[in-house]
Amino acid sequence: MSKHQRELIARRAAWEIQNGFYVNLGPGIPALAARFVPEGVEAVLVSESGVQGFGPLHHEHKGDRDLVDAANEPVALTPGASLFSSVDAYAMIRGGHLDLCIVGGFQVDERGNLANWMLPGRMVHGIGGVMDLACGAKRVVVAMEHRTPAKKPKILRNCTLPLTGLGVVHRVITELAVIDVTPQGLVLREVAAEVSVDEVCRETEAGLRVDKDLKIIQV
Amino acid sequence: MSKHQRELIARRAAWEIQNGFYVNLGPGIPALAARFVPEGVEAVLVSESGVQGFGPLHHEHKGDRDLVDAANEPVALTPGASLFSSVDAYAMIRGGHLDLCIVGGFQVDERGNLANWMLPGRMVHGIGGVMDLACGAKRVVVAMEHRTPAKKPKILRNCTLPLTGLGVVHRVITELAVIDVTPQGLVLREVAAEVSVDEVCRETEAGLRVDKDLKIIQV
Amino acid sequence: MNKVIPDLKQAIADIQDGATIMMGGFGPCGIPENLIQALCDQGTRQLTVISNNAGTEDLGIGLLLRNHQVKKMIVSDVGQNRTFEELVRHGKLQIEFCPQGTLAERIRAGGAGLGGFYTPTGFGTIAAENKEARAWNGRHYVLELPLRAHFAFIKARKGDPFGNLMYRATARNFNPVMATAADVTIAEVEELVETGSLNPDEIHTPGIYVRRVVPGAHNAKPPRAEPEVRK
Amino acid sequence: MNKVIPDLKQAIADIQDGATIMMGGFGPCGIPENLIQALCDQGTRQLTVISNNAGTEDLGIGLLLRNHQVKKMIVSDVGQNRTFEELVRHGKLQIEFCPQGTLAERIRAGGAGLGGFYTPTGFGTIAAENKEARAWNGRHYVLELPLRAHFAFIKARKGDPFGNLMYRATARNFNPVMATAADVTIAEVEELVETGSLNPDEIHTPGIYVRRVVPGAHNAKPPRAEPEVRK
Repeated sequence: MSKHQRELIARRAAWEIQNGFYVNLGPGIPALAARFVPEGVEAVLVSESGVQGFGPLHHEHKGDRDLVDAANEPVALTPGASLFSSVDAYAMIRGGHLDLCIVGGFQVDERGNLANWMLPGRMVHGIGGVMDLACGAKRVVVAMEHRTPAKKPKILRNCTLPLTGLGVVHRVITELAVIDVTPQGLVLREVAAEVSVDEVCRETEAGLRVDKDLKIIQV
Repeated sequence: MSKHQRELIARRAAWEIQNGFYVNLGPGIPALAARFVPEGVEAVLVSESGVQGFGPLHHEHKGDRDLVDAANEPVALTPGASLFSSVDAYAMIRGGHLDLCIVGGFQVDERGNLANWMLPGRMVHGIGGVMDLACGAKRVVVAMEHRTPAKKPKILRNCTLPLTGLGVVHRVITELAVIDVTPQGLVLREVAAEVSVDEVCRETEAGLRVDKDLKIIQV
Repeated sequence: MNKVIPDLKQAIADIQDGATIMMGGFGPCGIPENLIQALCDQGTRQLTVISNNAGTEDLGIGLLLRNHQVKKMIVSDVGQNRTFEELVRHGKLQIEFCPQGTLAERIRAGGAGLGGFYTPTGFGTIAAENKEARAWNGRHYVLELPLRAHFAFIKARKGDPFGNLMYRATARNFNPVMATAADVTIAEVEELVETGSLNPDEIHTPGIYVRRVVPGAHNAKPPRAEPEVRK
Repeated sequence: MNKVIPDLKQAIADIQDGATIMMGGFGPCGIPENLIQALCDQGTRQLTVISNNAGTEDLGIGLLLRNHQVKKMIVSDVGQNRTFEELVRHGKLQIEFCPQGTLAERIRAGGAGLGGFYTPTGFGTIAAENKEARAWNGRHYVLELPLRAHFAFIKARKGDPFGNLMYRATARNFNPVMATAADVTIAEVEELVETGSLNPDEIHTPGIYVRRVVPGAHNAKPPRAEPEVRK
């Protein structure tokens, strides 16, 4: 996966962030999306570390040991910020108060099941906040590469890895496509420029219906 | 019930308050006990209105509309006070963090059941905090008159009024006696000066065992 | 982000007959009196009100009761309120009483996305009637379910345009938890301050919970700097 | 009321082998590092540690792991920690993983006297294995049970002799909830202030929850006045 492709996914994911939204961004590609929030969109980043209203540090600032995001990276507060405990952070997350959560993914399937916390053969280091986020946010968008590093599909009929959440995903954004989870199964809404529908279908194990208003991904 | 007798009960109840205790006092006689805390005993009053560390207003101060106790009476903060929400107040109360709660009572029975919120024929105005307090404090002491205004016993074999809590009472303090609830039933620990054990038993429906170290109530 | 609606009337205009509304307050403290007055003026009816108490005859929810706007109350302790008594006596008001801590916790569960919880409070009393019970380690618990509302009326000491709120003394009470458990939370603030002027560590209600901020036109109490502290 | 114990060693002297201890901290923030160091020095073993994470090799719980003092961890996310990996691989450390929000809520239930609660988190995943499930309104929930401990190690920015605590920024994290859920809560404070100098409205942990207050001898981070606020 090239840096360029990751950035393309992040750029498209950033379009999911609407004005006035409270948003949680997972590590990796989702966190990248913060850089590409469309002009004029004012959104508030919320972290399970216990802060809402933060952003990247100015590069001249070396950070504050007491203030990190969920990836333990130092951040800066933005005006209107507030701070709270972990209990309150998760009450907020689980209680449906986040408008949007963008997470990474290992696998997504036709019913919106998500697997993104445990890989076979790797030691498990924990669950963290992703199960709460996946089941608590009003809208869950997965931003991930379309295929595994071994070029296997990640959008499947059924997830085979241990699940993070059952039927939690609303939309998947990859370098090839934007796909929605609907009660009738997966619907292809957008394809990347210079990518054919056939190619997306080939790289996707799950069945895809094609939106009659199919669009080209704009980033 | 004379004012003098109510004060006697409150004076004895105040001896239950030990140094370092966090204490909740119900309205009526229990609240009176705050005036008689023994010298040298430093205790912190906790109210379900969301404050710990308060006391009566100085008489020259007319009170602060934003600061009341559970009876909606204006109070003053004492040094070391802290303020919190109702959710936090009841987490504290229910979670066993109060060392002592002194409440009034309509009836107490042999198994420590308590009735103190609902009288027959009277309109019910609510439950309030008393059920949480009764089941949550480390120690629940009932401070009440020994008999009803109609001179009926209030310490019974079985409560007949709607209960506040099941098996919650540790000790009952009246103008006649101090009685403990034990797994073997009620035990008479102290009698008022110039009151005989026989008189206490006569005024008590429940069976009473007499402590072999029976004492005279000191107030 | 600017959630300020200067006009009380406009702030509650979308509340319709039959709505469920949470209202903060404990005794005389922290009552969203301006929002309640606006709701009286608007005349919205058949309301379900979730509240710790019912105000007095002339303050808070008492006004709505007197106006016959309330169909049902889920409440802990109404205190002495003659209007309330008469409405109940004449079958014009449905009441569901909750122990105060259970009321707070049910609202919290509603705001925190929990399905239900087991509390020891009220086990063996009529407050637990028709509710499931369960024991762990010899202790008995009652299953209680979450509460949510269409709207929450919140009273705060200070608020900023992001909806961040701070409360004062025991005027905090049910306000922060109710702010979390409604589809639309409307906060009236005694003082509207600029974004960035509240210390983020000291904010009681983060802005995410608040949809609208209204400066309270009138406050029953004079705002004071500090409560008395006895030395 | 004076809960101050000036000496770290004395503050933890009654912790015995086999104790269960909660320890605050999220990433590098709000770790009760001085109490943990004292526990390393004391050499207490067979501990069960309840914590969000496992520190790093040289900070926080990592030190206890390296010292083979921990028998079991109830934890959300240990991150990259080689000592941890080796202990698990060799069967020398039992692990119970919890979703982070569930861990926080279980501790809260322990401190708030609740018997258990239903959370949607983890339903249908291995985090819900062997747990009761239940549905309301078409939504599925898992029954989770409270957590308590013999001791809690808390890190606060400021504390007074009554045990009232204030935290700073995301160093708050699990500290306030853990303070509520232990038989004995011990708080190390970066700054010990006089009783009455904290604003009662701004206290995060009321003193009732704290048994001992210890000034932290050493802080991995330089205390700073304010986090950066971008304009």
